[in-house]
Amino acid sequence: MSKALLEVLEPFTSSSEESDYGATGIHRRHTTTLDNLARVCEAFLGAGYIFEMLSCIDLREKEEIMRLCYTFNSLETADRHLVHADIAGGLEAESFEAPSISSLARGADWQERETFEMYGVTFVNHPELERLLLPEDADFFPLRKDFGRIEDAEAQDD
Amino acid sequence: MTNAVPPEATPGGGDGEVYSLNMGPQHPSMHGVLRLLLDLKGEEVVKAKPVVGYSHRAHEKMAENRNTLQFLPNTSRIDYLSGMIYNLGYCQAIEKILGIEVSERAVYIRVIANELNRISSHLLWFGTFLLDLGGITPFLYSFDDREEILDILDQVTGSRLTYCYGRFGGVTMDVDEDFLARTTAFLARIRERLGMYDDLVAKNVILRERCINVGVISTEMAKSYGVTGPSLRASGVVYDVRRAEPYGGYEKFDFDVPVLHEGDTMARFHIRISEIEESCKIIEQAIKGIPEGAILPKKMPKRFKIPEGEYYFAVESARGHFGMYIVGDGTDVPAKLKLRTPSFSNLSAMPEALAGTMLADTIAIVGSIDVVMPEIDR
Amino acid sequence: MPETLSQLLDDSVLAMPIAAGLIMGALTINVLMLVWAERKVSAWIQRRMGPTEVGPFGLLQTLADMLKLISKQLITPSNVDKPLFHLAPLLAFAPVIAAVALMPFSKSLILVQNDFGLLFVFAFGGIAVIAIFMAGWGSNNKYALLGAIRSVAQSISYEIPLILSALSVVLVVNAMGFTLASGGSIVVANGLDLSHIVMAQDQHGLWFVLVQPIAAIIYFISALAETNRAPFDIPEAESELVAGFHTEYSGMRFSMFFFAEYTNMLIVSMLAVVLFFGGWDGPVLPGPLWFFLKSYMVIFVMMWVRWTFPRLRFDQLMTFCWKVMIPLSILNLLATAFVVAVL
Amino acid sequence: MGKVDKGDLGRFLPLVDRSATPVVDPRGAEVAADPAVVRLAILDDLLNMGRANSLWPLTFGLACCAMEMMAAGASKYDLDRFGAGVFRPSARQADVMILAGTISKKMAPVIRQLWDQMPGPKWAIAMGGCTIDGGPFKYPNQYAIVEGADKIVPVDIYIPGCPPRPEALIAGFLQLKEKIKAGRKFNR
Repeated sequence: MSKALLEVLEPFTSSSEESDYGATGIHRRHTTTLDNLARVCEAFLGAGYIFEMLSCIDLREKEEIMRLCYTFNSLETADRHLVHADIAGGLEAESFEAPSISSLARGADWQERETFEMYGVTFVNHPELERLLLPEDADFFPLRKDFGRIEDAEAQDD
Repeated sequence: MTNAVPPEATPGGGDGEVYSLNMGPQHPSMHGVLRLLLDLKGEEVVKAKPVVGYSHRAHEKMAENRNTLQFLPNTSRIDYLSGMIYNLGYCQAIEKILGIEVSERAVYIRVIANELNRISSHLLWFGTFLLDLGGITPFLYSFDDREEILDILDQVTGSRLTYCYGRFGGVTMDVDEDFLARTTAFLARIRERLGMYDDLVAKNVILRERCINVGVISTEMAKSYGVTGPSLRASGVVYDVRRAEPYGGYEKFDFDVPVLHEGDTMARFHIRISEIEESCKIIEQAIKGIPEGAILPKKMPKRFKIPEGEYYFAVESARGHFGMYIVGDGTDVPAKLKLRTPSFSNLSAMPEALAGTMLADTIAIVGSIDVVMPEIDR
Repeated sequence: MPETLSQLLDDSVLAMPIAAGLIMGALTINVLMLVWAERKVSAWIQRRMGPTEVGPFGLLQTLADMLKLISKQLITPSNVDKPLFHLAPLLAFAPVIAAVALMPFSKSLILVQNDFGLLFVFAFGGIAVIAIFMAGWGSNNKYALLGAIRSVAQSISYEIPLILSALSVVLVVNAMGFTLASGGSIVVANGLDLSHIVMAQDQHGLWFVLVQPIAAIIYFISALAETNRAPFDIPEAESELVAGFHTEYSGMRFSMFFFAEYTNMLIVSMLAVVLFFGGWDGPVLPGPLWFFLKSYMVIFVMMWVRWTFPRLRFDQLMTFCWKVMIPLSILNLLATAFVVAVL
Repeated sequence: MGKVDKGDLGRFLPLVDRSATPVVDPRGAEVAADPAVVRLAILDDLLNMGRANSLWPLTFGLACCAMEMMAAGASKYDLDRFGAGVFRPSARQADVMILAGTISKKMAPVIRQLWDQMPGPKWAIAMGGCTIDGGPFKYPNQYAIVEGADKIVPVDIYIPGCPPRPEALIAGFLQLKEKIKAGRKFNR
């Protein structure tokens, strides 16, 4: 982790803390806003990091947010950075929007499509945001926490 | 699905020269259920669009509904060709989170099992890749060798393909002298056969014509798409999770990370063949150094509760960087398990790599990056 | 009542159906055996057993396959061009039978004696291309069409070196001449007559593979391409085009293509034997036996090649034909003509 | 054959339209006395022998089981011994559909279409737990897979296992052979 990168990141992140690599596999965690996401991504890619993974956590029930999690890693020395960006919205929220970074890291293209179909997060300016894994006529977001609860299914079976 | 033409693939724009071709999901060289929508101009590919999801099995949702132990058998079915690596990788991730110590003997057994699995995966790739190029016999030869590995692993794990050999803290069954002797014998056999493969296949004029300078993935492109594994190493980047973030005792072993800079199909071919050799080297060292001892800790917790927090652990599968992003909430059911699978990223680079190639090359290129569909669809 | 086969064949009314029936029967058995042989040869190359369960050594395996294919449902997809779709298998099937009738199995056993047999064999070979294109076009399937387009381009291109290499043999035959057994006079040989080609080799005790080695190699490679065999099997390239031009064909129609393919193999092998390996010429054993023995040896080599090599790409195939095979065969023809003229 | 409704997979069941082509059993009680029918029955047996010994599978793998299917076709197990080693890539030329692997809801209409493309008489082998009832991927509220191949195509042989070993697949083929030779009529 170079100091220069941290300095570049500093204005765009609201928090940045070390993480125990041995136990978590992550070197550093950052929190940013949706507006600054592209800048953060640019900073990492500019420093020679690659975009590794995009995921999402459904925290609508507890914290009224949908949390996007990006990891960036260096191919030369292992240096994994986890970046959080929260989208506000509770259980009743109709849409979740986030900026697309697929123009910066082309690998994000499919991962954003997957997040879109699994969580219903719309990525603005994505070249072709359509369903990836599910049938084209699927109308649900399977990885949202309120979809397909086992308790619901068992209740139905009874 | 031989004659189904999807409505969205009908050529537009009034350019009568471009027509569309639907390949898959049932097509002999689509490695299962990949579907490619190709816009062709004669035999030249103008645009390629992969359609995936035909073997989506909701692994990630299942992980949120099952506890850590219940999810264990799922892992080897995500990528059935390197099931051992996935299975043991998942075990290692949970062990690191919970701080469970793995005995030295189990570590060595895991390394042997991992590398045998990697060799078998590469052998299968070798066979199917040549099948894609029209050579049928190499496929059966490589399966012959692969069967040896499956037999050896069958002996200790009880299964041929979808292993569930790992347990949190070790492995289920101990290996015996017979296993080690058979593995040693296999190493001698595969080294001899690799020479033959090289003579018969890599030096074949037709194969060289078909592979050299075909489907070049540049270093920049590979990095941008997050391509990993042999495909990345064929594009000139030294990146191997076993070396970059040593896990499961790999730091103890001496092996090279083969790298080529051409980035073409032939380079990917050679990288995999040299990786088989490197795996042989690792197994040899592991057999030599395997200590006596227990394979599982004496006392184990009944439930494996994941403390609150976020974790990311990666292993090097036969196809590249397999990452598990786990979010714990204090219970033994993870709040989130994201599987970052290598073929997913590797395949996402295909539209760019395929544009402008010939139809026959399309098959060769998709074959050369070694996709396993359930791993992409999860 | 005529006693012998030749007497039967002299009867102009009976000759046609009997000859056709004989050839059909023989060819069917031949195809059954060839498919069995192909599976056994491939099994041998691939360290397998091949068919073993049906009959001794699995000999009846292909008979079972045939029975099944006969009784299979004949599907005509709804969007096909029906006349073309139905006619194509027959058109692929018929000329190969006609071509076999021209072959000189021995000095006397020639079903149809023709002064221009060689030309006729090539002409019948040319019809197969039309059949394949009809099948591909009529199927209304893109894989079939692609296969047909490839096949037409390939067949037409490789016919040129094929015929040029045969022509150099014709030149040699014309120059050499041979003595007729009865008269003892040297006759001017007709190189286009298949039996003359063999007689010339027979009498001079010289197989033309030694006189024309380059032509023999060119002929063999072009023959592989003509019969759509690996490494030139791109019209039905399984890993690319599913099944190529016969993707939409099922049951008996499919087996007609199969029949045509394997009989084509036999024809090009027989022609190779006639042109380069001395036809029926051989010690001890009777002529026809030698003829078939040699033909099956050539077929064996073709199978061997198929199960050994990967497939070429389409453009490489065409480049190879137009930039290597055709110039080489023209040079060979010119050199032969020069030598013949000077001597 | 009926039109496949992609949305509701539960409706696949009645798609096996048994009313379309009525079959008259040549050895049925009232016609068995006719000598011509008896002769036909011998022919029928002969054809069934041919069909039983020449089962060409469709080159079609869905997931893990496909690897074992390939292994069964490879040198060590060699399905070709039983005449079942000719994997045909085109559905038009195949006799057996080996459903090897999990059937996702996205794949189900495709499988149905392939099945309809195959010429009769045709058979289906459900290989592995997923094609029997969803196997390891069956859990309450599973949204992605079809739990059982028999919801899409009529299955003749079920082979349990995850995945079944190649020997099991061969055993399945032998069972199917017996089934065909027994002369049962399959109305497809």
